[in-house]
Amino acid sequence: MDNTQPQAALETMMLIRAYEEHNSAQAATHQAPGTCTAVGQEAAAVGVVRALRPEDRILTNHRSAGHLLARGADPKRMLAEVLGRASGYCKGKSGNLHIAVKELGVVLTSTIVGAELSLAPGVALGLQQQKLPGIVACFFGDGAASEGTFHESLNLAAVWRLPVLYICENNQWQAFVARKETMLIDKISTRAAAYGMEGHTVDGNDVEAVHRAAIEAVSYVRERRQPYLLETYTYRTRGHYEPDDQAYVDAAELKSWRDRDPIEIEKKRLRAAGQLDDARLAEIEQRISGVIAEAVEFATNSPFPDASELTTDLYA
Amino acid sequence: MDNTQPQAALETMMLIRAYEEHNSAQAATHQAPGTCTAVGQEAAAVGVVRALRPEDRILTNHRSAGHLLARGADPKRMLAEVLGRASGYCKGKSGNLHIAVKELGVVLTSTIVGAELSLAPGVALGLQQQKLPGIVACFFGDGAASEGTFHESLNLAAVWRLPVLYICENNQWQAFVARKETMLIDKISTRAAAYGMEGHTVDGNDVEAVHRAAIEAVSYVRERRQPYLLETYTYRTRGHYEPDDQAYVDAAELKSWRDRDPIEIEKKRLRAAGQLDDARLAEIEQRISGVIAEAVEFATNSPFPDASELTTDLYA
Amino acid sequence: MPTITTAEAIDQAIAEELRRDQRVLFFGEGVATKRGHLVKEFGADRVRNTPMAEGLIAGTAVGAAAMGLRPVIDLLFAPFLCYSMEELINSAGKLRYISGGQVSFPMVTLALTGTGWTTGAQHNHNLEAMFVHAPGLKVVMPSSAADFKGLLKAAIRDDNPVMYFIDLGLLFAPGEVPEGDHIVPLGKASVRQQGKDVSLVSYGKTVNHCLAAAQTLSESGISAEVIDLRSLKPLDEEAILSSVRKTGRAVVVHEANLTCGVGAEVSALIAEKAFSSLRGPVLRLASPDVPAPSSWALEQAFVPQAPQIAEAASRLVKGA
Amino acid sequence: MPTITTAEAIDQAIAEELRRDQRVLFFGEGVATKRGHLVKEFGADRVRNTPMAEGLIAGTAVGAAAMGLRPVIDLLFAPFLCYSMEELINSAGKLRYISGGQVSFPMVTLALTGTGWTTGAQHNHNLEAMFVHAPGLKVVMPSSAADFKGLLKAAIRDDNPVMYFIDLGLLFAPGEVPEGDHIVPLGKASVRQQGKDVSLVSYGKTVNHCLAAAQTLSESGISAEVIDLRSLKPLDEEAILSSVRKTGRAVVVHEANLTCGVGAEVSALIAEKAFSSLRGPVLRLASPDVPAPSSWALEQAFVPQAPQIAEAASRLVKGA
Ligand SMILES: Cc1ncc(C[n+]2csc(CCOP(=O)(O)OP(=O)(O)O)c2C)c(N)n1
Ligand SMILES: Cc1ncc(C[n+]2csc(CCOP(=O)(O)OP(=O)(O)O)c2C)c(N)n1
Ligand SMILES: [Mg+2]
Ligand SMILES: [Mg+2]
Repeated sequence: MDNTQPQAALETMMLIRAYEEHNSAQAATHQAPGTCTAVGQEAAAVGVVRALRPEDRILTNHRSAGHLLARGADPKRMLAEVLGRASGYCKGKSGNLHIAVKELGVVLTSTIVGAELSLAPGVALGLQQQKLPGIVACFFGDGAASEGTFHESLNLAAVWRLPVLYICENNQWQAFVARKETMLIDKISTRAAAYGMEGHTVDGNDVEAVHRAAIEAVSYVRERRQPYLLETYTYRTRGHYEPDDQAYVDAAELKSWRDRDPIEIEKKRLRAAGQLDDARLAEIEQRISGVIAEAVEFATNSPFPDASELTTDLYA
Repeated sequence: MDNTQPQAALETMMLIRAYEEHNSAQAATHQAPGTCTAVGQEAAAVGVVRALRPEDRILTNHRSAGHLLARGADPKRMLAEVLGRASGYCKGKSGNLHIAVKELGVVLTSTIVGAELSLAPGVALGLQQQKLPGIVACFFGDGAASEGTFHESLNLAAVWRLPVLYICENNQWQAFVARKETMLIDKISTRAAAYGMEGHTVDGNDVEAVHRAAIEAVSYVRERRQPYLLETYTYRTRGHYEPDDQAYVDAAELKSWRDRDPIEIEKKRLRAAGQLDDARLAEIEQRISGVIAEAVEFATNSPFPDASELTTDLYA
Repeated sequence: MPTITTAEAIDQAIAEELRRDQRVLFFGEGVATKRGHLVKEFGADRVRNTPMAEGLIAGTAVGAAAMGLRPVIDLLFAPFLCYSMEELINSAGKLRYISGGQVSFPMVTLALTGTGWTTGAQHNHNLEAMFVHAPGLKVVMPSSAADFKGLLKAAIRDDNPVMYFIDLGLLFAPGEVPEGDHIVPLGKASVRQQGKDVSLVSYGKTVNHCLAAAQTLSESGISAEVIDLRSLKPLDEEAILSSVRKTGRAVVVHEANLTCGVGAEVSALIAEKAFSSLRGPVLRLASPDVPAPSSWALEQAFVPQAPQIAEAASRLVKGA
Repeated sequence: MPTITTAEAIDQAIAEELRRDQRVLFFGEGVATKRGHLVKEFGADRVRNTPMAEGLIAGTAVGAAAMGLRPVIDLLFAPFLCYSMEELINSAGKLRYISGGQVSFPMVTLALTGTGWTTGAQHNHNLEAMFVHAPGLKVVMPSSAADFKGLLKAAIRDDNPVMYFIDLGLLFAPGEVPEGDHIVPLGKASVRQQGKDVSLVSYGKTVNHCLAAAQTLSESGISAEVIDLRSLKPLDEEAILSSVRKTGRAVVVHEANLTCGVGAEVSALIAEKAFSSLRGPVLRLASPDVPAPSSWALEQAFVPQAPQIAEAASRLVKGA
């Protein structure tokens, strides 16, 4: 996949979708452990990650597949991790909830909501003190924005002028709780002012808009060496965790957001610009099926870790 | 002391000052355990507490003497607590750092910075659910405003419409750290907006200005049953903890604030208004010396708790 | 007696106590969404969703309890309790004592933990011993549907902060639960099986592993007594000691990490107070001192299983 | 050997390690103010004040450690660690394991605790056992100036997260400290006094109480061995067991609350692995399961003192 082509972002979004739908289907029939998907949020992940450089670090969380795949993680080793196999990125010790891939700069992944926020300033301090290039992209949800660590993190990053790009993926849900139940404000980026920080909200379902905003935000952080809060306003169109019947979701609201599916928006735009046609799409789809099939093949044929692995990787 | 007289606020401030200076002197010669004083901040305490009603609840912290005395706590039992005597408000189990006086509505006192913030919404929920009158006045420092629990507390109080008056005593110090080292903003009240809450900053060294602002804020919370953030902008003119040589304090800054001593400001105003003269002042001073002497007498003659008290008051 | 699952037992207990006592209220992340029937019956002010803020959820319970309410909070998975330690340990556990008894904190904190769902170490961490060590709290961790119900009702009626741990491996396990106002007092262990050669002392899902081990042992002529602690604080010292005084041997079993776990306390208790009855060392079986792994294969290896328990007990009885 | 206080030993250790290794940095609330000489020598970017945010201070150390720095953080008083449990337990303790060994966390967390300053339960809470129980961490709690220095230097050089507890009652106690690069390895106990009739096992200030008790005991012809654990995790099992195998008797002493304290672990270890050498029950002396009171009178009653230790040991030796 050539990252510079206009179709590359679309293809990555479609890969993420396919990967997550595979996992969802498996979970529905209890052939795989449940996972948290970010279906409907692909533009938010892809638009930002594509704006980063190899030397940048990424912190993500329980809903990480989009960030990982956009960063170029290998679906084979991701799926192997989901299935608890020794060939997974974390040797099966993580499972799907906290996959770290240090070689890609995805250096620490925690499933404790807010932990990415608590860790980001330290990672950025590591860059700052050692005069390393790069910035830290810290992805977190609207739920995490209510945790105390959000406050502590943004404040310290502001005071210490740490190069952290905070990306709040405001997907309107916090597991089974609607965001509106948890705060009086609508845009989380308005909280940046409390720390003397700048912030901005972008339509998270438009991958090109996200990408443009991310490029600006990234260069702000990279050049000024100070933090910035970017909010991608989007929607989680599947449940919190697979399987989830979404009985608690307002049907009209869900429909209105499904109608703004980021993949469909981008397809339409590329078609209108003459950069996509049925043949090209079929080609992409076929490539993606191949990748998924290969990942499934690899993961399901990988062995489970040996019981002796139980006590390894504890101390350095 | 007649609470409605214009001199009452002054007298309370002077009592607080005398009480704290007594404790400081004792600590300097190691005749008593060290305490945290709020010398220079008396107006902030007195102006707010005088705006409360008996049915209101107060949450305070390690720097509580001003709040307690303004609320009418007995200096005898306060001092006995400081000295670890059985006759103290908490039977000597607290010592000076977390004196609670339930009968005065000072229902929970914690010396963990931020704990007053974590407890306030629950106390207010107790009022709300049981349809009790009153509001919760939650006193905390500028340091506490950096703790995550500040964020969690204000957000919940806003969302659940809890009757909490948050009073941030911005005294420019957080133990040995200057406030400016810990945040880029100057006024903590600006953080209210992050929660869809209203906030306001008042000159914390002018007891009448504080009182007026507090009356407004209290009635806002009382009538609308929703929280409000009031910041009293002031200065801690003694050290963090007695004894403390304040070697780390900028001398010019300290002097500029000592020149705005809240007690002197109020004395001058009352004199100008013809409500205070030397005779009246001498009378007040004499009354206060009597109160302190009586407290010292009571406390130092009180027995220590019996060793059998070690294991009481654990479970209800 | 009707047979219901642990999940149902918990739900019944909460509903019954909400019904019985106006002061009871229930909140947490998703509580109102997931238990719509409780919102319907008791109203949105008594059954509430919260923002994501575990520290404040606990702090709010402490504050509300001080005002005479009886909050039950759901903090979801035990590792999330790490965000609430200040409020639980420094406030709920200490402020009554510090204030010289002026306040009390009738509140219950629910948390899931344990192997079974391959969720990994940030959803599965049996850290109950930390709360047992902290002063001023009570801690329960039942293993049968009846005890889940009865202990939760007792916890809600208790005037002190109670930590209520739910072994998620037992959540859908069925069990018979007495009808009516079924209460199991805090601080009482249960002798799940009588025996005379060795005492297997445990709590949570490993009680079942002990029962299975006892079965195996009985086939080779060893009579094992199985003690389910149920309450970890207060600990039923008498039940433990009288069992060991009878059998002279003890194997202490739990899923929590070995070092400084509740098993250490039980073993130390025996070594001090039943020493003269002991006919062999006090053995402990627990998970090794590592975080809980996710992979099913490792997750199973993490927990003491029945064969290991039987083997240890039989070694002990044979004096090998 | 020069005689310095614990406070000086700690300061020296930090200064020496900052000097030796560029990757070491030191931050916390007031650290830069209180240690201006370190700021002067090492610069404001390596010795920093922080906002009040204990959780984030710890999280920042974890993140920085993952990037190859070696942060030392001062969280002031141990109860404040309750704000940092998420970062210390779920991140520092688990993320190496969870990630399959991709990262490591060379970091040291300092915290004061213990009786002596009548500060009460929110400044004085010996909760070291919680960190001993949590997987992935190391825990030390020295009792002599030399060990304070040597263990802190070793902790800073260790590639894992180390909790370093300072008994505030010892902060101004003088002690001889070897000159030069004095290192005390983690995980090694120290036999502070040889003896043959009974082992007194302790750590922190109660080591001194044990030494005083040993003196009293020697006057009545009882020879007590005093073991200072120093490291609580890893625990020096061999040192404990070989002492008890020799003396046949153990009294375990600490200031932390009794239940599920480190003493429970030590006692359980002995009851399992030195059982056949035991000539009497394993005794524990610890504070009762209450928060630490403030009043001097109660604070002293809270801690096991030398006479109680001597009395327990002598009772044990006499088999009464
Ligand atoms: C501290 C903590 N509390 C609760 C959970 C359970 N949980 C997992 S994801 C989630 C919702 C998170 O919402 P948000 O931050 O908006 O992220 P999203 O899942 O929507 O991407 C919850 C409650 C958790 N993992 N960690
Ligand atoms: C959680 C916590 N961290 C640190 C301390 C130590 N400490 C006590 S008061 C204080 C400064 C508090 O500053 P601020 O909130 O501004 O209140 P002030 O003392 O200025 O009134 C500190 C650091 C504490 N008591 N609790
Ligand atoms: Mg969300
Ligand atoms: Mg302050």
